[in-house]
Formats: sequence, structure tokens, C-alpha cells
Amino acid sequence: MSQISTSAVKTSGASRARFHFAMLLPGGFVTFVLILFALALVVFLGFRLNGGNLLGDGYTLGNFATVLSDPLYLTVSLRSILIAGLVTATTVVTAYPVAYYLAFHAGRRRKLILFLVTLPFWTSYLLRVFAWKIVLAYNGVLNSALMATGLIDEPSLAFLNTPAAVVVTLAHAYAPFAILPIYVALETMPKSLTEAAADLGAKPFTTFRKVILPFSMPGVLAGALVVFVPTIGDYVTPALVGGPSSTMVGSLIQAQFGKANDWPFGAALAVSVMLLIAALILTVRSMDKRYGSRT
Amino acid sequence: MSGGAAAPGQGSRWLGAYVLLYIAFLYLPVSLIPLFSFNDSIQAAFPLMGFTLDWYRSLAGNEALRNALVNSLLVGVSAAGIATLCGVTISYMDVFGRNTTARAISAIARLPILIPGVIVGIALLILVNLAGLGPSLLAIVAGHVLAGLPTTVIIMKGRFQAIPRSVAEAAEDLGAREALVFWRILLPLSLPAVASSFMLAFLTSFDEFIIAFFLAGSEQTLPLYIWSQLRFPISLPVVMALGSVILLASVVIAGAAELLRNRGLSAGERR
Amino acid sequence: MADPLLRLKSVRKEFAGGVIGLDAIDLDIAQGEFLTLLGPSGCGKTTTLRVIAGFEAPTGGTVLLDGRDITPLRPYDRPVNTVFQDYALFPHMNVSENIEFGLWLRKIPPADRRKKVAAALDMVGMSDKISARVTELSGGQRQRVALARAIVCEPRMLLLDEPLSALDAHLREQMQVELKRLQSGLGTTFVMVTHDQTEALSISDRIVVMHDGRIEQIASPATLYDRPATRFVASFIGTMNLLEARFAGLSERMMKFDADGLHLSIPAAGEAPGLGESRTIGVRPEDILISAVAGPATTPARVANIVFHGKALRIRAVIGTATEIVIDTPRQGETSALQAGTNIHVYVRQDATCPVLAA
Amino acid sequence: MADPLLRLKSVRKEFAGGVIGLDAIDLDIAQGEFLTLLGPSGCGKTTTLRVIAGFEAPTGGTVLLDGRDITPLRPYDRPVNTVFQDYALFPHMNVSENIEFGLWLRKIPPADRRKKVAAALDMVGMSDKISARVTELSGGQRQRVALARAIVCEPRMLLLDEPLSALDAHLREQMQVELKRLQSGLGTTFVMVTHDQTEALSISDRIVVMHDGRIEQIASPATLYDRPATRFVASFIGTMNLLEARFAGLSERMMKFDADGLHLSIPAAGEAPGLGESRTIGVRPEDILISAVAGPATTPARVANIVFHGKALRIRAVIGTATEIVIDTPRQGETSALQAGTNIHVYVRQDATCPVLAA
Amino acid sequence: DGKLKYFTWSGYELPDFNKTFLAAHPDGVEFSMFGDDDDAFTKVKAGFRPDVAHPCYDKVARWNKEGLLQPIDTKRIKNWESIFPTFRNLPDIQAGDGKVWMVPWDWGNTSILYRTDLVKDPEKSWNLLWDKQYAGRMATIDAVHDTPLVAAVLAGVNPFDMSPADLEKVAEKLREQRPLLSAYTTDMTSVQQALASGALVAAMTWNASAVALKKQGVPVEFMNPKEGMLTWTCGYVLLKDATNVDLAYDFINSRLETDAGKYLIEAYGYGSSTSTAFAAVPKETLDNLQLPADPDVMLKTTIFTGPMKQNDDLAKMFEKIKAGG
Ligand SMILES: Nc1ncnc2c1ncn2[C@@H]1O[C@H](COP(=O)(O)OP(=O)(O)OP(=O)(O)O)[C@@H](O)[C@H]1O
Ligand SMILES: Nc1ncnc2c1ncn2[C@@H]1O[C@H](COP(=O)(O)OP(=O)(O)OP(=O)(O)O)[C@@H](O)[C@H]1O
Ligand SMILES: [Mg+2]
Ligand SMILES: [Mg+2]
Repeated sequence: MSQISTSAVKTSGASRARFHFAMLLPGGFVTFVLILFALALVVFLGFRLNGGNLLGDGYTLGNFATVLSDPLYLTVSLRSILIAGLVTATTVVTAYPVAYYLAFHAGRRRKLILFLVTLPFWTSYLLRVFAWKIVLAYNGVLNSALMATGLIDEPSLAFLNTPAAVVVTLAHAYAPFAILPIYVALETMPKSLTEAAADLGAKPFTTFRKVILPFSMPGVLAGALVVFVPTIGDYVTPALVGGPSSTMVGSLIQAQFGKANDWPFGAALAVSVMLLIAALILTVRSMDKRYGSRT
Repeated sequence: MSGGAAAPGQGSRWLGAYVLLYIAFLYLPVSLIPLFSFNDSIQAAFPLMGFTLDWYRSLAGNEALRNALVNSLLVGVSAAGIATLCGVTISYMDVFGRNTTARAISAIARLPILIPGVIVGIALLILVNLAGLGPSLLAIVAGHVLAGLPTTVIIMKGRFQAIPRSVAEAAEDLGAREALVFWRILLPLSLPAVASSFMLAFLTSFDEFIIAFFLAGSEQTLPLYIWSQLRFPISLPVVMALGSVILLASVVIAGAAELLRNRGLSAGERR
Repeated sequence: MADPLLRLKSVRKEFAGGVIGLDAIDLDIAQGEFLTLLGPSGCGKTTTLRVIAGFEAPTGGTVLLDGRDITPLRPYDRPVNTVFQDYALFPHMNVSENIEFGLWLRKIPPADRRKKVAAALDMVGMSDKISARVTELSGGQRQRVALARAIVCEPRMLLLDEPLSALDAHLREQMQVELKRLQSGLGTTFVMVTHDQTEALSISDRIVVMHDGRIEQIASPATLYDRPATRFVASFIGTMNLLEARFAGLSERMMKFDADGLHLSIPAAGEAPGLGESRTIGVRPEDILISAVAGPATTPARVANIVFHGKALRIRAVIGTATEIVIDTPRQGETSALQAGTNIHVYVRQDATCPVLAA
Repeated sequence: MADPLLRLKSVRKEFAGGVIGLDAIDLDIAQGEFLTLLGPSGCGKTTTLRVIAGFEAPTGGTVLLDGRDITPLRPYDRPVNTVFQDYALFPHMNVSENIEFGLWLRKIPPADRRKKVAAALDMVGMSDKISARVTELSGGQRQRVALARAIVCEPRMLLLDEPLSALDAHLREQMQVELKRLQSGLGTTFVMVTHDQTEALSISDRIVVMHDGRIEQIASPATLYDRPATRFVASFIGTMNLLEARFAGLSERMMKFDADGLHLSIPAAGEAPGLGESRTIGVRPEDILISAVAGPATTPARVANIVFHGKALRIRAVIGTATEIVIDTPRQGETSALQAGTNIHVYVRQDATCPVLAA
Repeated sequence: DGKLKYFTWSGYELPDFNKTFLAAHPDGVEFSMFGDDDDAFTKVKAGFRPDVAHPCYDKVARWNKEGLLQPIDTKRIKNWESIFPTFRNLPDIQAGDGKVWMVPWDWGNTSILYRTDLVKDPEKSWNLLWDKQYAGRMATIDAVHDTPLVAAVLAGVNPFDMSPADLEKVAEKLREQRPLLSAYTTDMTSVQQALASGALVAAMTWNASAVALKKQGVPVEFMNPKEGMLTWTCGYVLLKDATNVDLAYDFINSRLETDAGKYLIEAYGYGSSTSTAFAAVPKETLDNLQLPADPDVMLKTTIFTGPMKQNDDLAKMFEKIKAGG
């Protein structure tokens, strides 16, 4: 069989290096060029004075001081986290059984259901928001249905332009972002684990709680992450269906760059919110560690 | 049959019912889109006013809208493709490459999810101008790669970590270099994750418009078009017609694919 | 058996692809019994356990526990615990959490739980790994955790799928003693799959030999060893020389046979064959003795090869017209001189039990 | 050994958590040798194989192949194939694809590939499962696929981690023959981990006994069995009565010992102990014989229990002041009358090899 | 590179607006679209470089301050003189020397559109949007030059130049309004639907919405408040780095043609800046569109939404109030 020689050692090292290099290339370009540039820009801007220049002139800590000193920003951030948290919880909780069904029960129907689950999202987001407006509106589907069943006498204004509308619309919009990661995680679970739990006397719900859920936790957290973070920064949905009381921090940041023409302050606000979310994520990550990333 | 089952239990039937309900929830608002695309009124509101094909007619005549759709599909597929490629390679290097560069890249790649779209848009606009390229569909693709990347990295990393280490080792042991282990073992084993990553990255791009706004040159994407048309109520029904066409087209394509697959399958079974 | 704890009544299992896993199994297991399933790889041992535990719905037949039909009962409603062939440890729990899981389900108070976990770990000799992650354990360590996890619940019935296969002989023997202690102490009923025949023979009350999804023989170890019912069982349990022997007449209520020169005498039972008729007779390697000199009952043989087996030497030798026989002989002074090619004389021990086998 | 194929030079492996997997291992493996690793669960056998295969970078020491340092070499660049303890089959490939993978990598033409796969499957007796999905295989079937997958590549060196543990005795023996054939036919070098001592003793050229990450003894099977270097090896290999015996004087170049009445005589070697001084002496169970009547060399014993081991009976008996001894005796006429409580007389066979063990 | 780069509101790229230009330069223009001129400004500030853009009057100062514009020579604008004087003389577009920063092109009014059946005989005043009776059933436009401007007028301060104390007064007024509103929005599609369904009884809208809803038979009225409607105007600016200046002039000229203005009035219901366009539209069409035949007269009664000196501070304050601060 193959005789080992020093040249083999070298070529092996070289080809391995070549492969690693190739594998690092696309990601390296995107991260080091594009992402770091954007990141550097926002951090840099955060410390600049708003002035005639594109990127401000002079350095200051004033932007961050303003962010920290005005309780409004914290209030709005917390409100955003609350709404995003609600959205995430709703999305993940309602999506989990679907992912579970896909992973363990769908059988030959798996592809079909996956398709059915993603199909609605091929229509544009803004269209779907409008569709929700039709559902939630004063003369909308929901009000009509409630009136038809006699639950209410006159249409309610309590559906549209409320935080609840934001939660429902976003929970709908992010459904595949929760379903797919959880499905992907569950799909790797050996069936023998649920068998072992049942064998030890665990009823299905206990098996779910103590074995299946912890096993799929990386997927759940991944799903939660890709729902939670973007919803915090969302400003379109609150603007379209949320009414004044669901303004989120994304709108505030957005407005600094457009309407208020104060990029440095917008950047400082963005950096502050990013740090807040990062802190939250790190907390969640430590939870993930507890459940153990299996390798 | 989870939890081991003598019979395909009660539980699974309830679960099936739930899934049906959930799918109904997903389709509840979406099904209104085709409905109102045939409604003879600018207002998308009940009661329905009567049947019309006018909106489809103006859709047929609206080249800008069709171009926007084509652009969106192009951008979506390219951005999702690149984001998935990057997600796969970055996660691979993070999980299997075990060097600090790889780990750093993987950490950075998950950051854009934190950066507001407006900043990504502005930053990339400055960057493409610096590079002398200027805004274009290509720039939008770059922007949407950033938007989709965190999702793909998060999903792929989780999946790669779930593959038992010994499976990859067995392949190496048999003489497969890393590239081959990756192609023949890790990638096939992660196919559901790859497909999911692609799908989510595509959906992200297909709906995104703030980054797209900053990076658009003279060609726009569908969400840009729709967003800017919000001031013109008259265009909503046309957009609904377009949405309906997209739905129909995807159903037809998927149906055809399913049909072909089933044919292939039954042919295979006969053999 | 008047009142079996568990009864399989013509249980059949056909898998989705058409593979027959079990083909109409009938089996009664008594309360407190230690039953072992033996059989070649793929014969349906694991499938049998899975049907008993409730993971696999039989495609035919019923499973009765205490006379009640439990076929539709879910695994968690059966007083049965399993040690899985592939362990099936929970990867997100550490060693003690894995073992504690069943106790937690039974609402045992934490203090008792800890005590029981410690005792179980001690029993399998893994006290030092109490909070190790299961992914960091060696194969044998994993297997021991799986064993501890099933045992700690003290179920009425324990199903063990090759529970000691990854353990060294000493640990294995120790574990066998522990299992036996559970059986007598708690009256636990055991159904075990093992490939170690010594283990099966020494530990079991009864042994079930399976073949191709069917049961070949159910009997006590000694019966199985001495009086295998079929050729398959004879060749499967221990090593057995299956010799074609011609009937050479009756004498003193013993049937005399001649197998290529080897003389066999077997207590007469049933109808004797016709003179010169052929029968297959099983002779254990340890029942063939070696003599340096020719005697009235010996036949010459030529050593083909010798393998060191520890306490014995295994000798392959050729007698008569190229009939190969296997001989196990203790390593004593005279045998150490043997080597391939040596001419020896062999005979069958007088009191050996040599079964006449159905074709 | 002049020119070992593979040499481990003070190889150390400390895992992330601080667990010492290997503690300065030195090992030479000759070309074409059949080496077996034996040792208790968790002693570092798998780790040793993983270091040789290249999956685990040693935290100290070097691995040399043909005299060249291959420590930094990746697994795919080592002419070594492994049968994994947990099989590690590719779940997305069927049986034949799994086996074909290594051949495909070696750019063997498809027709040859098919032929070799068929031959390998035939060898492990799985021709009927050629296109089965690996998830639908029984434990033993999976193990055989893993074996076939490694063997089909005809590597210079095969690492086998308990490759036959899930197989029944017969298949196992068959596979042992096949492995031996590969060794002599292709000159493949084998490093195998097994817990089956009979297997280790019968198949190996040399045996390495490991303990707690260290090597206790490397020797041929017979040497290991007859002259274990340490107490650990003595108690680990086979069953050994470790008796505390007092020196009773020299006679005809034999040292006489007395262990609670049991007389032992051992060829004098080295310095004799002082009269009455104590030594630990190992005596194999099969070297203790039973006599119905008392004789000059016998000592009385009382049967404590009897276990059926198939070809032998294992008797636990008590001699002198509560010293328990283990006796293996063939099942012959007289022994079948024995039962717990019976008074017997025992003595050690004259030509038994009884090692005097270091403390 | 030969093509004019024109950055404009979505929907303002139609070929009918610049027929003569296209006749002379077929395929000579390339459009980029925006939906909001604040975003447009941001994009240009970040480095997007069109030749001609189409912001509104109130943003011109901001563009200028950032140094993005070059003056337009009115001598090269053929129809300059047919532009209503009100627009030509807007103070903040003057660049001196017969040059301007922006050539006004389209304009319209902003006011309260209300349901006549649901709001009985209201006082004709912007105060309707502060009427607690209609809490939760009103909406207003989410733009600095609309809602805060009205608030300033109602608070009695000069919207275009405010002291910090004035700003605080405006803020107070806006805070008072927030709980009464169903939405701050620029999404007229939704506002119109809500007015039609009765979910909203009054909302700040543009005049085109009034026309659309009346056409559908919804009982609405576009109020003429005593404080005055708001009038906005937008127009063309020439970017400092424009590479196709000649094309730009041709383009602006073609957009000032009578036909173009007429098409703007008839298709979108907004006013054209040229008198010739108005003259070309039949009287009853103008009536239908609630546009006067002679805008110069009407425009004397409205408030022009020009540049506000404290625009950025106001915007920041408005954002905070919307968010509940
Ligand atoms: N990844 C790891 N991290 C920490 N400790 C480990 C790891 N892998 C193995 N060990 C520990 O190293 C020791 C040696 O393990 P190894 O797998 O080599 O044992 P072994 O001899 O193969 O045992 P067995 O016969 O049970 O398979 C064990 O105590 C084990 O717990
Ligand atoms: N899910 C399945 N689908 C199809 N065939 C299966 C499935 N599970 C098992 N089989 C087949 O059923 C037969 C019996 O399998 P089983 O696992 O009971 O064997 P076993 O006696 O436990 O063997 P081993 O000693 O190798 O573990 C085997 O031929 C196996 O290939
Ligand atoms: Mg099995
Ligand atoms: Mg091991």
C-alpha cells in the first residue's frame, strides 16, 4: 500500500492548507471586508460630532451620554425587547410542534409540508402586512367573524394599530425562521433517545420536556436568535400596523439617519442597542452551554 | 412514532391536527391576497365589490413591476446562494478547522444580525463607491448576503456540531482528504440544514428593502417598488395580483417537481 | 409454567421493507427467572426485546403481562427497563443525571435519589465519573452507565441487550454477580441477550436459542449443552464435532457407533437404527481424549494445528478419511510436546454425553 | 525488534478536562504482527488506537512509522484503517456504499469495486444485505459492515476496536480465521482491542496489557498466561487464585510453599525467601485438582458453590482458614455428584506453572 | 456616460412627463426611485450620485448645506416665466444671479380629510386633530414638515424659526395629540381604507386622497382650516457632481412643457407649477380635483411648507414624542 515519505507529509500539509484557505476565502472576504467595514463605520460614527462632514467632525462621547442620560431610549429599548420577546416566544412555541411533526411524523409528506410552510412567504412581506390589515381592520375578517358569532356588537378598534397587531404580524412573518432551525436540530436526534426515556417511564410530555426539548435546544436558541434580534430592530411593522404605542427602537435609529440627519447619534444609539442585545445573547449562550453543544 | 409506540398513538393525531391549524394560520392572511386581486375596488377591504381582471391586465402592462420581480428573484437567489456558501464554509471551518481565524470569522459573521439595516446600507454604499463600483444589483446582493449570513451560519454550525465526530473520522481514516470528507460526508448529512439556510436567506432577501434602497442604482427590487408605491393606493391591487401570480407559479413549479420525483421514485421501485 | 409473568403469543414482526424480524414467537417468561436469548447476529434478539419493551408494535400476535394483553400499552406504562445495545444515553445529561432520570420520574426524593445513584455507580465501578459528560466516556464506561440507568429503577423486568459486551472479563464477571444478586434480592425478572456463551450458560435459568426469527430451543443450560434439540443448536452452543457415524450394533443397552474409526457408545433410547445406517452425532472437543499410545478403543489421528486458548489447547486433528475433529485438551506435560504433524491416538471419553441429532 | 513498523515513543494524552488518557506509552509494533490490547474499561485502549490512526494528537511523545515521525500526519495520509468501537457507519449511505467508499477514494474502477465489495460482504456473511440502509441493520450486522469497510481497503495496518464484540461465538471464530488469513495473506499488521481473552490468547502474536493509561506487560500469549509480570496482569488474564503462601523450604531444586494447607512446589529461581516468609503465588483454577479421598498432598476443602460453564464446572471452595479458591474441573462422572457443602480434597497439579508475583 | 441619472419619487418616472426629452434622447434617462425624500437625502449624502433629483422645497436647504447642489441657470429654463410667481419667488430657492437651487414642478395641499357623517359640523380648524371626542379614530402624517408644523401653528409659534422655548411649546402640543391618534403614517393606502371603513373619522392627507375617496362615494370633506392648509411643492435640483448637465437642462425643460404639467394634474391630481398646464386642463376636471383655476390666488391663503431652520432638532423631538417621550 502507500509508502509514506516526507514529500507526502509536505503535500498533505499543503493540500490541507489549500483546502482550508479555499474554505476560509468566501467567509473571510465577507466578514473581513464587508462586515468589519460596516461595524467599524458604525462604531466610528458613534464617537463623532454631527457636522457638515459626511462622517461628522471631531470626536465626542456626547452621543453616548445622550443615549444614557435620556430614559426614553432605555424605555423604548425595553419596550422593543418586550415586544420582540413576545414575538419570539409566540413564534418559537407555536412553531415547535410543527418542526417536531416534520422531524418525526411527516414521513413521506415531509417535503410537501416544508413547502407548504414556506410558500406563504414567497409573497412580499409588505403584501402580507396588508393582508393582516385586512384581517385586523375595523371592517376586517376578524371583526366580521366576531360580530357574526355575536361575540361583539360593533367592530372593535382594539386589533389594528396596537402592539398585539405587531406581535401577530411578526409572529406570522417569522414563522419559517423558527420552524426550520428547530426542525434541523430535531432531525439529528436518534430515535433511541425517546425510546430510552419512555422505557424509563417518561410520559410523552416528560420525554419532551426532559429529553427532546433539551436536545433540540441549540435549534430552539438558533430560531429564537434569528427571530428576536431582527424584530428588535424592525421599524416597518410597527409603523404599518402598530400605532403610536408600539414604536420600537429600530424606528428611532432609522429616523436619526433620515429625518433627523444626525448619523453620529443614530450610530451611538445603534451601538448601544447592539451592546444590550449582545449582553442578552451572551446570557442565552451560557444557557446553551448548560444544555451542552454536542460535538 | 415517538417515544416508542405500540400504535401510532392519539398524540400524533393531535399533532397532525395542530399542524393543519398552524398551516391554516399561515394561509389565513395570505389567502386574502388572491381574493382581493380579483376584487373590483382599489380598497382592499370587505365587502367585496365584484369580480375583475383589471388588476391582472395592468400587471401585464406594468413592466417596472415585472422587472422588479425579476430583479428580486435574481438578487434573492444569488444572495441566498452566496450566504449559504459562506454559512457552510464558515461553520465548517469553525467546527472542524479549529483555528482562531476560523473562529473569529464565524463570530464576526453572526454580527450583522445586530447591525441595523440602514447602517449596513449606508456602509456598503460608501464601500461600493470607494471601490468605484457604485450602487447596483450586485451591491444589493452583497448587502443581502450580510443580511442572510447570520442565519445560515447559526443553522449550519448547529448542524455540523450535531454530526458525530467519529463519522467524519471514519471517512478520513478510509483515506478521504478533508475536501472529500466535506463533500461526500458532511455536506450530504447536512442537506436539510443547507436547504433551510438557503430558503431563509432567500426569504430575508426577498423581503428586505432598506439595504436594497441604499444600494439600488437604476434597477429596483420588488419590496422597494411596493414600499415606494404605498403613497399610491391605486397600485395595491396590482401588487396583490402579482403576489397571487407568484403563489400560483410556486405551487405549479413545486407540484411539477413533486410529480417528477414521484415518477422517478416509482420507476426506481419497479426496478 | 402455570402463571408466566410475560407471555409472547405467536408474535410476528415484519418490517416496512418486508424483512421478517420475528416469525411467530411463543415464549413464556416466569416471574423471577433469568432468561437468556442466544442466536446468530440478525436472528431477532433485539427485536424480541423491543417488542417486550413496547417500542416495536408486533405485526401479529399478542404480548401478555400477568395474563393481561399489553400489546397496545406504551413503553412508559410497562414495568420494564431496558439496557440498549447502543446505550442510548442522553447526550445533554451527565453521568449522574442520566442515571437519576428514571428515579426523578418515579418522584423519589432528591436525597434518596442521590443515594441510589451513588450506589448504582459504585456497583458498576464508576464512582469517579459521576459528573463526567457522557461524550467523554470510553465505550465500556458508557455501557456501564446504561446498565446503571436501567438497574437503578428496580423494575419488575429488566431487558438487557448485550449489556456487558464492552467490558473486560473481570468486570464482566463482577457484573454478572451483581445481576444475579438483583435477581435473588429483588426478584427481578431478566431477559438478556448475550454472545458470551459461558456467560449465558453460567448465569441463566433458561436459554432461548433463536434462529432466523424463530425459536429453535428453550431449555436449561445443561440440557441445551448436553442434549441440543437440533443440529443448529448443537453447532451453535459451544463447539461441537458433528460426526457422521454408522450404527455398529447394540451392546449392554448401549448403541455403538463408528465415526471414521472413532468409537462412540450412546445409551439406547427409542428405536435403534438399522445396522450400517448413518446418524449425526455431536461430540464435544473436551470429550475427545488423547493418548500417546494406541489402545483397543483408540483411533489414529494427525494433528493439523494447535491454538492456545489459555486454560486449554485447541487441537484440530484429522482422523480416518479426512474427517477433521476439534479437541480441547488441558495444557499438561504430555500435550506441550504436540505440534502440527504429530501422530496421536484419540478416543471418546466413556461417560461423555453425545447427542444423536435430527438431520 | 530491529525495525518496527510503528513505534510509539513515550506517547502521552491528556484530555481537555485534565483526564489522563495515556501516560507515556512506549510500544513497538512489527510489520505483519498481530498485536492485541487488553485491559480494563477506560484504561486507554481506544485512545491508543486513536493516536495511531491520527485522530488524537498526543500531548507528548511521537509516533513513528517506518522510522519516520508521522505525529503531524493526518489520518488520510496514514496507511491505516480502523474499525471503530461505535462503528461510525455513514448513515446516508447504504451497506455497499459504505464499503465502497474507501475503494472509490483509491480510484479503483467500478467493476473491481463491485467485485471487492461483494467479496468483503461475503466474507462477513452479509451478502443478502448489500443494499440495506445501515439504520435497518442489527447491532452485529452493523459491526460486520464496519469490519468489511476497513478490510476492503487492504491497508498496511488495521486497527480494530472490539471488532467482534457484537458477534456470536461462531461468527466470531469465523471472523478470527478471516483476520488471520489477511495477516498471513497480505501481511497486514493488526492492532486489535478485545475483551475476549480466549480470542486474545488464541489469535495474537503478542498481547499488551494496559492499566490506567500505562502498559503493564507486553508478551506472547503463553508467557502472559504462565508468567504474568505483575499482580495486576496475573489477576487480569484468565482467572487466577492469588494465594498467600509461606515458604517451606527447598527440595530437589524446587521451592516448597504452603498456602493454607495447599502444597505448592515451584522451580527454584533467583534467591529463595527466608523460611516462613510469605509470597503471593498465582494458581490457575484448572491446575487445582479434586480427589474424592485424602492423599499425602491433598488438603481438605468444602464446596461453596458450583457454576456450570459449559465444558467445565467452576467450583468455589474454601480451604484452611477461610481462604476461598476457584477450581475449574471437567464435567466427568465423579464431579457431577458435587454440590454446595460437599467435602472434597484438593491439590495442585504437579506440573502446573505457578508464578511467584511481585507485590 | 451619456444617460441622465434621475433620482425621483416612485411613480414620477413615467415617460409621459418628459416626452420631448425622450424624443430628442431616446433611452437617454435612467431612473432611481425613492419613497421618501428624507431617505433620498441620506442616500445622496452617503455617496449616491444622480444628475437630477426631485426633493421637496423644505429639504432644499438641507441638501444645500451639505454642499450637494449646484445652481440652475433660469436663463436656460425655457418655461421659467410660465411658472407661477409664488413658486418662482420662493425665498429659499434663490441662488442669486438669476440662478435657483430648485425648479419647482409639482405641488399639492395637505389638510384634514374627515368623514362628514361621523364628524358633525366641525369647526374648520386643525384643532380637529386634537379633539378628544375622536380619540383613537384619527391619524396624521409622519413627517416633520406636516404634523409638527401644524402643531407649531396651533401653538402660536413661527414654524420656520423657533427658539428652544418655542420648540418646547410645539413638543407639548404634540404630546397632547399622541394618545388621540391611531397612527402616524405616510401610508395613504391604509389611511384611505381606514377612512372608507370608518375606522378613522379624520386624518391628515394630501388632496389626492380626498378626490379618490369622493370618487368611491365615501362621504368625506377635505377641510379648509382657518389656519390655512399646508402647501408643499417639489422640484428639480441639479447635483454638484452632475456629469450630464446639458441633458439635465433638456430634461427639466421637457418636464415644464404644458403637456407634462397637464398629465401630472390629470393623472395624479396634484398641481403643476406652470400656468400653461392649468390653462390646458378643463375647468370641471380641476373642480373635480379640488384644484383652483388660478392657484396664485389660493396659495396666498395657505401655509407653504418651506425649510424650517430647526428641522433636525424638530425631527429628533418629533421622533421622541412618537416613541412616547
Ligand atoms: N474526549 C475525552 N475527554 C475526556 N476524557 C476522555 C475522553 N475520551 C476518553 N476519555 C477518558 O480517557 C480514558 C481512556 O479512554 P479510552 O476510550 O481510551 O478507554 P478504553 O480503554 O478504550 O475503554 P473501553 O474498554 O471502555 O472502551 C477514560 O477514562 C475516558 O473516560
Ligand atoms: N427497522 C428495520 N427495518 C428493516 N429491517 C430491520 C429493522 N430492524 C431490524 N431489521 C432486521 O431484522 C433482523 C433482526 O434484527 P435484530 O436487531 O432483532 O437482530 P439481533 O438478533 O439483535 O442481531 P444482533 O445480534 O446482530 O444485534 C435483522 O435481519 C435486521 O436486519
Ligand atoms: Mg441486537
Ligand atoms: Mg474503548
